[in-house]
Amino acid sequence: MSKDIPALQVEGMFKSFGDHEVLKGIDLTANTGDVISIIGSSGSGKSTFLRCINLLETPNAGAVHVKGELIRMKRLKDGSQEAADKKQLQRIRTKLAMVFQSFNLWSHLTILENVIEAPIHVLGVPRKEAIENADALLQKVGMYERRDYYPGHVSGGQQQRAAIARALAISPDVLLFDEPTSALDPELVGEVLRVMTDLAEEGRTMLVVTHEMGFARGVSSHVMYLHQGRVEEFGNPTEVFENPKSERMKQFLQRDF
Amino acid sequence: MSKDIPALQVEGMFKSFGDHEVLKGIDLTANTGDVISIIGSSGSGKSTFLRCINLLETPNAGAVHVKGELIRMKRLKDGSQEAADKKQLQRIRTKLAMVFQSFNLWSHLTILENVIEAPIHVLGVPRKEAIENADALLQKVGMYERRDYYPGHVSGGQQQRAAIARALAISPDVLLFDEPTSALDPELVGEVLRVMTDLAEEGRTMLVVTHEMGFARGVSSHVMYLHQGRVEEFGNPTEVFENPKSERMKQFLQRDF
Amino acid sequence: MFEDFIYVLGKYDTWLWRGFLLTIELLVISVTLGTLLAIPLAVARVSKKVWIQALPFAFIYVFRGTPLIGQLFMMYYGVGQLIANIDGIQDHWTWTYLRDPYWYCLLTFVLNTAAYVAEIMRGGIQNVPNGELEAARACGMSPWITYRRIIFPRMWQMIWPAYTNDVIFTLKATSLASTVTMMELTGAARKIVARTALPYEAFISAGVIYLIIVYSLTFGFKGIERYLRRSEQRNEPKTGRAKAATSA
Amino acid sequence: MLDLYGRGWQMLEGGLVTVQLCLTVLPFMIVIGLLGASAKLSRYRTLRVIGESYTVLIRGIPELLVILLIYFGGTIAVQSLAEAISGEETRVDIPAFWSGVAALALVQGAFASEVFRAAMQSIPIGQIEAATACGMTPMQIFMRIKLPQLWRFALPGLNNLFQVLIKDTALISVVGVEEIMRKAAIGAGTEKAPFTFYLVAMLMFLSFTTVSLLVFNYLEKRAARGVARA
Amino acid sequence: AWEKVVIATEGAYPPFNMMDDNGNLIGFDVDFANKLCETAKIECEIVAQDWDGMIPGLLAKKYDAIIAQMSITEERKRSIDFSDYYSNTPAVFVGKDGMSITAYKDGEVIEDALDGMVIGVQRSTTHANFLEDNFPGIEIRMYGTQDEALLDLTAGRVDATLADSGTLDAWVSSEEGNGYGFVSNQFAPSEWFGEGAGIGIRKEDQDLKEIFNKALAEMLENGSYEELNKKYFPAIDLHPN
Ligand SMILES: Nc1ncnc2c1ncn2[C@@H]1O[C@H](COP(=O)(O)OP(=O)(O)OP(=O)(O)O)[C@@H](O)[C@H]1O
Ligand SMILES: Nc1ncnc2c1ncn2[C@@H]1O[C@H](COP(=O)(O)OP(=O)(O)OP(=O)(O)O)[C@@H](O)[C@H]1O
Ligand SMILES: [Mg+2]
Ligand SMILES: [Mg+2]
Repeated sequence: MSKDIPALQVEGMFKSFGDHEVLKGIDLTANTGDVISIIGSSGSGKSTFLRCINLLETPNAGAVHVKGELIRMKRLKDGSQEAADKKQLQRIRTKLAMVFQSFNLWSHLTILENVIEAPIHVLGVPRKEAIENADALLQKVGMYERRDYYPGHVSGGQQQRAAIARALAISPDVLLFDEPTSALDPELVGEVLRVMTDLAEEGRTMLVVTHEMGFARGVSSHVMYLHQGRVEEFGNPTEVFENPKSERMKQFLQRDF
Repeated sequence: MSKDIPALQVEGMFKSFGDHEVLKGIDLTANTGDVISIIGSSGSGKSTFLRCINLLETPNAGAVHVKGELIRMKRLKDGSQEAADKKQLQRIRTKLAMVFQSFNLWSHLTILENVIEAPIHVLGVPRKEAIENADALLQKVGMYERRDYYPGHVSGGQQQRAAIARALAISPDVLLFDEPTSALDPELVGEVLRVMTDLAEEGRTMLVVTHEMGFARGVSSHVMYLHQGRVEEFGNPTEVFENPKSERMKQFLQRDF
Repeated sequence: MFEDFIYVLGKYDTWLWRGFLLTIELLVISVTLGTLLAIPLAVARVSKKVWIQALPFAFIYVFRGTPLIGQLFMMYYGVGQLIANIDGIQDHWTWTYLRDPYWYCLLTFVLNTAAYVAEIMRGGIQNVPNGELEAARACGMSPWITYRRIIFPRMWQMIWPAYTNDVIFTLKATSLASTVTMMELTGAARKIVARTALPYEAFISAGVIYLIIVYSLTFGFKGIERYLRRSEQRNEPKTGRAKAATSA
Repeated sequence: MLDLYGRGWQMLEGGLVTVQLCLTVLPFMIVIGLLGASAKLSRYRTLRVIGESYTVLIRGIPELLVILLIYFGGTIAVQSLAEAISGEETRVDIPAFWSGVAALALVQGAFASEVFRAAMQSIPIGQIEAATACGMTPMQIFMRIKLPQLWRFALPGLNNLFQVLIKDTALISVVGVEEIMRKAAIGAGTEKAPFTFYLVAMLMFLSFTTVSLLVFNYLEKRAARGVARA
Repeated sequence: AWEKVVIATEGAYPPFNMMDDNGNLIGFDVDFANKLCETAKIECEIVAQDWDGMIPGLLAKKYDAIIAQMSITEERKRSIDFSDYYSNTPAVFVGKDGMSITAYKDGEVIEDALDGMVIGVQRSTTHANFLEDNFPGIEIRMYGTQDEALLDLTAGRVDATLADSGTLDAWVSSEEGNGYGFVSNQFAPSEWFGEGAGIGIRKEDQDLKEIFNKALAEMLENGSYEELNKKYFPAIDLHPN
């Protein structure tokens, strides 16, 4: 894998909601195979950062490159930004799969149908091939037996594993996780973390917003600590956790664990 | 006050819901001024007992005397009972005021209107007199300032105090309380218990279903422990709490506190 | 009285039958076309852009705020008369259609149904959980695919009971066609009454037929509702698909 | 055109009749609705069956058909009833207006009974028990506790029904009551200007439904005042 | 027993019965009814009633008699009774000048005479029955009143209308009927059109029938009927024997 073209590169990202400036210039480079944990206290802008990467929120300024390709933006008359090319955006979004805190499985489709939905209708994969691929993924996350259940009929942990399979099904270059375990009962967290650890070991490029310090410390290649919309610390987990440079990071680590 | 005519006398009360026998023959005599706490684990029939006294539930068998007057019952063809004389029942109910767990204030009336409703429309007290009396009662429970608020606009503890004023407004011989504090936040419990303690000290006759062992122990003149529809212990609080005769009562006291 | 029933049903059964067929025809066409028209209306109605939602809003407001019988008269006598007054129109080949009350009736029912259904659909669309929409966007679905694959199926699931009511409303509304010379079920009954002076017999016969239609519809639609809501029911899933998929 | 060929007043008169119809039907609709709801919630099976059949029947049959049935058949029914009671020949003339009122009240009453039934079931059972426990009679409980609260729960449903009622009055034109629709038809026929007259009629209806919507929204807000947190 | 009789007419079938600008009932039927009552020495009140509800209204005792050009037919006799006929005008088609229809000739119905045409007719009249029973294939539009049918005739939405010659004659010669005329022969087979128009009454009121029949005979006798006939229809004999 060439380290020359980063899987994901974010430059100078700013985002405000009304007067409230949430992201104040964030840069990040994720090379292929990197697993970057994003930590920070509530309201520090972690979710917003992730959602600005695939443009679920439109950043006020900043550039996002996926595999070297810039998401083209245009500036509107009222000063806000917008994706310049909807087609390009949709294509790039298939390279940036997202796993949500609340799973957001489509409740009218079975687990299997959830997984094959985007491959068939967005990527145009033939149905048969999509199902084969989906079965393999469901096997991997341990949901094969439940493939014909509706999301409403399985547990939260199982829903989240299905959501991960759904994200993987479009063969994304980067996986974005937004607190994938925090809507789960403590006993269900383990099964999802296990799947994520497997993915990390496979060499997937991942950005993970998480409160699970165990995961951040043990699995990720880098840790990014956000505070009030700025990157306060960035580095490998051992460094960051054992020798935090910033005063705030120290407090954060003390407070929560 | 003559001890000869008990304020309330219950004899041999039975009650089943379908196959499920909830009360299995309960006797109780409450003399004027008695404060009887009824305790017992959930499902033991405490609420049912209270509700059978003023016939919110119709007992299958048993007699209730209020101030020596028997509530006349008649047996229907299908074997169930019914009050024989609706007028008598309504009259006696005004002597047995009830305070509910969930307050049950009438939400379309202000606090003051709630308190004067029954005196005016059931007892036929002139409006002016009813209001004077109500003001005094609201003063006593500390709700005078809130008399023109609607129930939806005051806190739970305040609602319960208003409900107590409403119960007192019909000058009942006996007050029935069904877990009056258990729908309240811990911080609000105190204010209601204080009002109840005042009433006990005034010499009111009260039956109180409660989980507040502090109240049962400190305030009541007798404690009745119900278990599976039977009276397992009855006596003065010191005896009952310090030297429970029944094995189950011992377990009950251990389990909960 | 009983004799009179037999008389009415025996002599005028074909009138009632033809009325029944016309009622069903009006119902099916109105509901089908009305629903198709409602879809773009509802989509426009949920738009964030004021100028896109203004027109559908006005359309829905007017059609829901005025009586159907008035809409019908307006269309048949009002618009119809305006068209009839166009020079030379009566010699044009389209005149065969333009003079026929059937089309005015149908158009009115379609527009009316569209307005009511669009309003129901608006509610359904707005109730699709936002998370599911974000999930669709996040995996690169275009708005069109999102509507087709996610929003509409979910919407149908949610609006079906209200939609059923509306179909029955439309069925009952078709009875107004009799006021502009169309002899559907109510029209047939009115004709029988005028001819025989037996109002109970004729109207009750028609009423019973309406009840039969309504309850067949309700029954059928309940079945579809169960199917639509299969993902919410608390029972084990069918295994049919599982087999099909493994053997593939 | 503004004075509608001199028939502007006629249209206004029609508007007045429409308003009269609505306001006359309203109390009947409410009473029938309350009775229907009480029947449906009754302890007695017979009453429940009657209540249910009534709504089921009325809701499955087109309003127009009910109106025609009452208009054509109702007089005969009332006539025979009157004769049966008095035992001699009597003439009971039901004017079209009143048979219209009867038909609409019967139809809307069926829908109202659904609204009221749901509303009655929404009143917290505890409040009823509290009233029972302080010795109120069932009648007092109904009048003093249930009824005043019923409005709050029933208003949104009644709002809907009243909209429908306004529109349904137009159907009464079919039996010759001179409300807006009928006046417009007469105007349209005599002046040969159907488009103008029907357009005016529709605008009048639209303004009525709009006003009723505003009034009911206001009432709903008011009714909720004791409940919502300040 | 009959001191006061309430009589219904339609008020939308000129010149037999119609409304003047103030909403008063006028026309041949109205004058006839008044004269009849005068002759019979009973008090009368005349009310307007939609055609559709004419017979049900009589049965419901909203009024006691119908004088509205209602034909005496077997089917109507199932529910009500009639006096002797008091007028009899044949049926005729009216359409654009220059058109020609032969639907009934020499006691025979010409079945294909109306093919491809749209005919307007007043709902639940003998004319409607005639069309429905004999021309099942054609398009018949049924209107609540004859006025409406004529309106749609001038709007070109129907090709012709069938009604009795009395009312159509009046319309054709009015300003509105400009460019339209009788386009067929006049015909009145009693199988469909009965024995002419009679006064409708309830079956049980045979005494009233007697009174009317006697008064009618007297009017025919003393010339007051003819006077009325001349006033409204100088060219037509309403009561051919
Ligand atoms: N759509 C929005 N409109 C307005 N403000 C918003 C919006 N979304 C987020 N914010 C604000 O932006 C700030 C950052 O939110 P964000 O969700 O990114 O925080 P977070 O780091 O993910 O916190 P948490 O750990 O609680 O999820 C918060 O103050 C939040 O209130
Ligand atoms: N209306 C009813 N129908 C059927 N069963 C009932 C009814 N009311 C109470 N029960 C049953 O009777 C039993 C006693 O209920 P009751 O409410 O008297 O218990 P309790 O001692 O008040 O309990 P808790 O402390 O939970 O309030 C329970 O098993 C309950 O399920
Ligand atoms: Mg977040
Ligand atoms: Mg209890």
